[in-house]
Amino acid sequence: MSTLQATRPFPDSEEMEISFGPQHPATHGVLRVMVKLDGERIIDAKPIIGYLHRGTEKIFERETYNGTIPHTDRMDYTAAATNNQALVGAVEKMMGVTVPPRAAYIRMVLAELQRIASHIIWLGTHALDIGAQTPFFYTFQEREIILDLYEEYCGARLTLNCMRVGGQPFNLPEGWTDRCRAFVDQLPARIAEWERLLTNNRIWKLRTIGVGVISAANAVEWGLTGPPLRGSGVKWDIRKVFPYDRYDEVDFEIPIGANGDTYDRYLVRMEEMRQSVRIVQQCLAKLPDGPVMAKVPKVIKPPKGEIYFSVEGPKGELGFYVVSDGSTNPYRLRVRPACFINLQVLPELVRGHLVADMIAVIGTLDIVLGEIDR
Amino acid sequence: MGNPWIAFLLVPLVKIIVILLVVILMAAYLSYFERKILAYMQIRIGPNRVGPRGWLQPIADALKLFVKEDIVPSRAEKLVYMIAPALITAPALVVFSVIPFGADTTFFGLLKQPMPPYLTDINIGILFVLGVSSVGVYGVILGGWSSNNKFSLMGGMRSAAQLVSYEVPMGFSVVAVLLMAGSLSMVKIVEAQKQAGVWFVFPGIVAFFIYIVCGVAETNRNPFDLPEAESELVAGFHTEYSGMKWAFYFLAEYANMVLISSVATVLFLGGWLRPFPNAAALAFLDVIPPFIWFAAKVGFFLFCYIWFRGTFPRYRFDQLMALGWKVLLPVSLANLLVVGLGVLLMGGPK
Amino acid sequence: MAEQDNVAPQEQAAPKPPWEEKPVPPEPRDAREHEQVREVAAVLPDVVLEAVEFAGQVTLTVPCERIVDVCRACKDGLGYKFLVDLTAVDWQERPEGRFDVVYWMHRFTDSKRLRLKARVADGVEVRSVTGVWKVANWMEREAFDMFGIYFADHPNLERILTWEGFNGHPLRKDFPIEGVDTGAAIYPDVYPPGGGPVAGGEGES
Amino acid sequence: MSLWGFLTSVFQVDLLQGLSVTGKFLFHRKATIQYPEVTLVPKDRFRGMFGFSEERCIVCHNCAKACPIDIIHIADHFEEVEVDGKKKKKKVLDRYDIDVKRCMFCGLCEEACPTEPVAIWLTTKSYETAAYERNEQLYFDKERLQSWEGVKPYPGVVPPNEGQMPNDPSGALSPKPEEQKR
Repeated sequence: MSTLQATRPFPDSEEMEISFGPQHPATHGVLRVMVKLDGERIIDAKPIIGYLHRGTEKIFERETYNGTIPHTDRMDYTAAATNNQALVGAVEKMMGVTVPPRAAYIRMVLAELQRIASHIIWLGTHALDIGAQTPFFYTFQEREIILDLYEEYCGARLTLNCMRVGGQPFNLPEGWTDRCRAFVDQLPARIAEWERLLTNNRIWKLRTIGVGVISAANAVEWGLTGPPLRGSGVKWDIRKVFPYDRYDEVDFEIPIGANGDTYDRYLVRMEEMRQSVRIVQQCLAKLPDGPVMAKVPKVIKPPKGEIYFSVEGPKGELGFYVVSDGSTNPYRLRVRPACFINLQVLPELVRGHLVADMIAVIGTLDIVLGEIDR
Repeated sequence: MGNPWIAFLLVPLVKIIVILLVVILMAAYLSYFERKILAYMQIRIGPNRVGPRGWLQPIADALKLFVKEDIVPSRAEKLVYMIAPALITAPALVVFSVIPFGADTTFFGLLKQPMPPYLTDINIGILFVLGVSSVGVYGVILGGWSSNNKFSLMGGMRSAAQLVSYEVPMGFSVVAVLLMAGSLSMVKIVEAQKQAGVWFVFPGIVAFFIYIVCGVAETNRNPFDLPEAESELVAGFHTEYSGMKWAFYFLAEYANMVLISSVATVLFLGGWLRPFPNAAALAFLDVIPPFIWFAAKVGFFLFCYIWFRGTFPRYRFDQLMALGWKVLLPVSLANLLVVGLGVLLMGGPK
Repeated sequence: MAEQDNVAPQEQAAPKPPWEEKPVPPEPRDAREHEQVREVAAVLPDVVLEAVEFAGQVTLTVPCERIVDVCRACKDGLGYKFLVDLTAVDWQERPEGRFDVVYWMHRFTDSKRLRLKARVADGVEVRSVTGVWKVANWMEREAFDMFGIYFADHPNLERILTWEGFNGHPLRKDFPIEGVDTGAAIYPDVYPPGGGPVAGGEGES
Repeated sequence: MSLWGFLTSVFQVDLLQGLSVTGKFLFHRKATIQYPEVTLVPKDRFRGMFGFSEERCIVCHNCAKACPIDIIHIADHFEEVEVDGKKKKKKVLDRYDIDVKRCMFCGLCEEACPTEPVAIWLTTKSYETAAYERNEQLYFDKERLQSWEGVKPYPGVVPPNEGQMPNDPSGALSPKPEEQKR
């Protein structure tokens, strides 16, 4: 399978430079990769980003703390809930707020549903990149149910704005938990169906095994987080290392891969969806009664100081570094974007591979340009 | 058929027109059925707005493509760019002249004496099919090259390598049938299956599967659709084509699908014959006209094409080559040997 | 579930749960005696200019010119193998250097994190830590792009989110949020320098 | 490779598995919603087009302050009104404009509204806000905010009326509107 180790280019070959993107069907938005090719073999690849740069970090500086939350929705727009969670977690830590248990559990449910939704998008588009069209539609049908649940909870489907500093803005609507439970209970069967389409498929295996291999040491060196890191066999998950909300009260496994290739990252994400289902089931079973909002002042005014708070987003460690000067607006609000840092490793992963592998690797890194460019 | 001129000119002319129309319409409606079946597999509905249940969608598409602006990239090699779509479409249509769609028929008593419903039966029919259809690759290569687009060029190069590689095992799998039939004529091959009393798919099961795989690869269909892999090469060799020129590529692709399915039907599924053509117990199946049998078998293949497209991921280029040269070629050669030995032991071709 | 909004009546004597109290923000503390700081001081005694602990996170201010030494010592000697984040903060009026370059490291063995800070004056180069952690490459490019901090020895110090020829560094406090005339050299042959498309403009047909 | 593995490989079990899944879905119920004929009803908390009630508004500017992108423009002046024979100063709304084309429907304005029931809300279940001209047609002043002229309300949803609860878009809990707008 790995017959594609980089070999010396033919002595009289001519290099060809191709600009993949920013308008290209498989670059997940507006990523542009300048690829130097020898025939179909990639000699070098250079990602060029910034086409979606909106200056989110600058905008943060003029917003109140609650006003920044809608802006975080638009970073990793496939995982708005985890973005919210990271931001409000940072501000809460800074203010010393303890979130009521019910709110914390609701947050975990929302975040895990969001992780499932994000992985569903990843699976659909990744399969589409590798040429299998159909999983896209099967997966998106399930995602639709998740979006319906979000719509019912907070009124929006994509840009949720569903958390506030101090807790949750709304309580769960009536019957929501039942519908959510019904969804997560049937999801493992759906996941098994998707796996029947792909996991054992020889073409899928040929296309993913041994493609984009990165060793554990290298993955740490390149700062990978999330499934790309775990696919290389590093058992590391913010939910376990620095448990936030009430993740220390639920039981789940961290799936890890062995070879650090595209196939392992695929397996890791599939298993992560099952673990998220487990977490949601436990959260719904344990969901305590009580208020959903802590007693926080109406005007959020954290003390002078700086804090870094991160959550395990679907794409990797999503951190917010908040510097406060004691006013109602953040002095500096830095996002540690998981996709931005994961994308950096792309040239390493694709060097010596074929063009088709680069598409597979871009898919397996699961990038969202909204977060990369911010 | 009194006047020989009628037999010589008019009848073939009518047949040509009918076959061309049928093939083009089939190609158009194949696109409709592909979209529909694919949509159904993907829990969608598919085209359903133009006409009842979307039946007029292919017509609407064709009209749209006719009136669309025809864009020629300013730095394209203009002449080649113009010729390339014709180069791929013409062979795809010409080949249908030798496909036997059915047994001699009077068209439900319309004619006084039975007439073959195909254009001609030449004694090297299958050779003609293989030869002419492989000309089509020039259309792909030239189209990719002349567009002056790197994606197109890569698509064209991929296509050239792919088509040439898969002709070889395909040829060998066809030879296995020829050994059994003892003739190159398409009609004779069908008749040999009638004499043998069994479709050649049973003795030639390995050749059949090799032919199917190669056929899918020859028509650039999923999972071998590398020349136009949209996630890698945008649209491959026809990235720069638009309007009617693009429609020609499209037509050729679907005509080729019909062609590969027709040839598979003739070679392996007994053409217009019913299952077990000599078994008296199944004689009630004879009420179904031969060309319906033919159409049904072709339809089955076409459905499989669409089914594959809906299910499989895409091979990578080197894996495609490895599959062709390292798996299919040795297997087809070994199969040839086995079939040859079998034919020899059974006393030679009928 | 609406009735769950109201908390069940509680015993008067029972202490209020923390979410009913007024939140008590954490206080910054001097952390010179903190274990993580002492570790660093043991290796490089003279680099700790200032050490603050805030909400359990230790921040170490080190001299800007020693940053690569400190980072290398942290990575190789103290096991901070993972650079989580690298960014900068603009303190426009601060006399001892306008920018903070912030390094945020993680150690896998005991899951401890440490923040390094280097104060940099405007226009002064910081030495790049790309030789220590490869991941720093794009983060430093971003800090350069957004703040105009130059990183010496960086393999490829280009703008990353804005385009080449962008006029200004957006995250500096003196960069107006409404934007500036960027002098975009997007199409140098179409637009003269400084005459690029203006935000909100109609564009050129 | 084990014998079993070899056999499954030769007989293409992996590929047949995939084919069986797509084959099964061929007869599955289709998920498509034929949009203009069939419309999905948004959930009760759905954040859609604005509703605004001038009577409820106390001109506190909280919504404008809460708006992260400052698209609510409010102007007011004081007027002397007589209440129970006493002269009182009262804030009167001159202008209440929302630049809907820039709105990101976060709902923070509704949360900030101190009146009960709220004077500005997004739970109108109306999402068909497309317009041909965004500067004119998607800039709403207070009259249009109360009548939604130019924006097609969701069919079956009446524009908000006096006394209507924000989460009651169908108007079942509130007095029937006299005239149903479009």
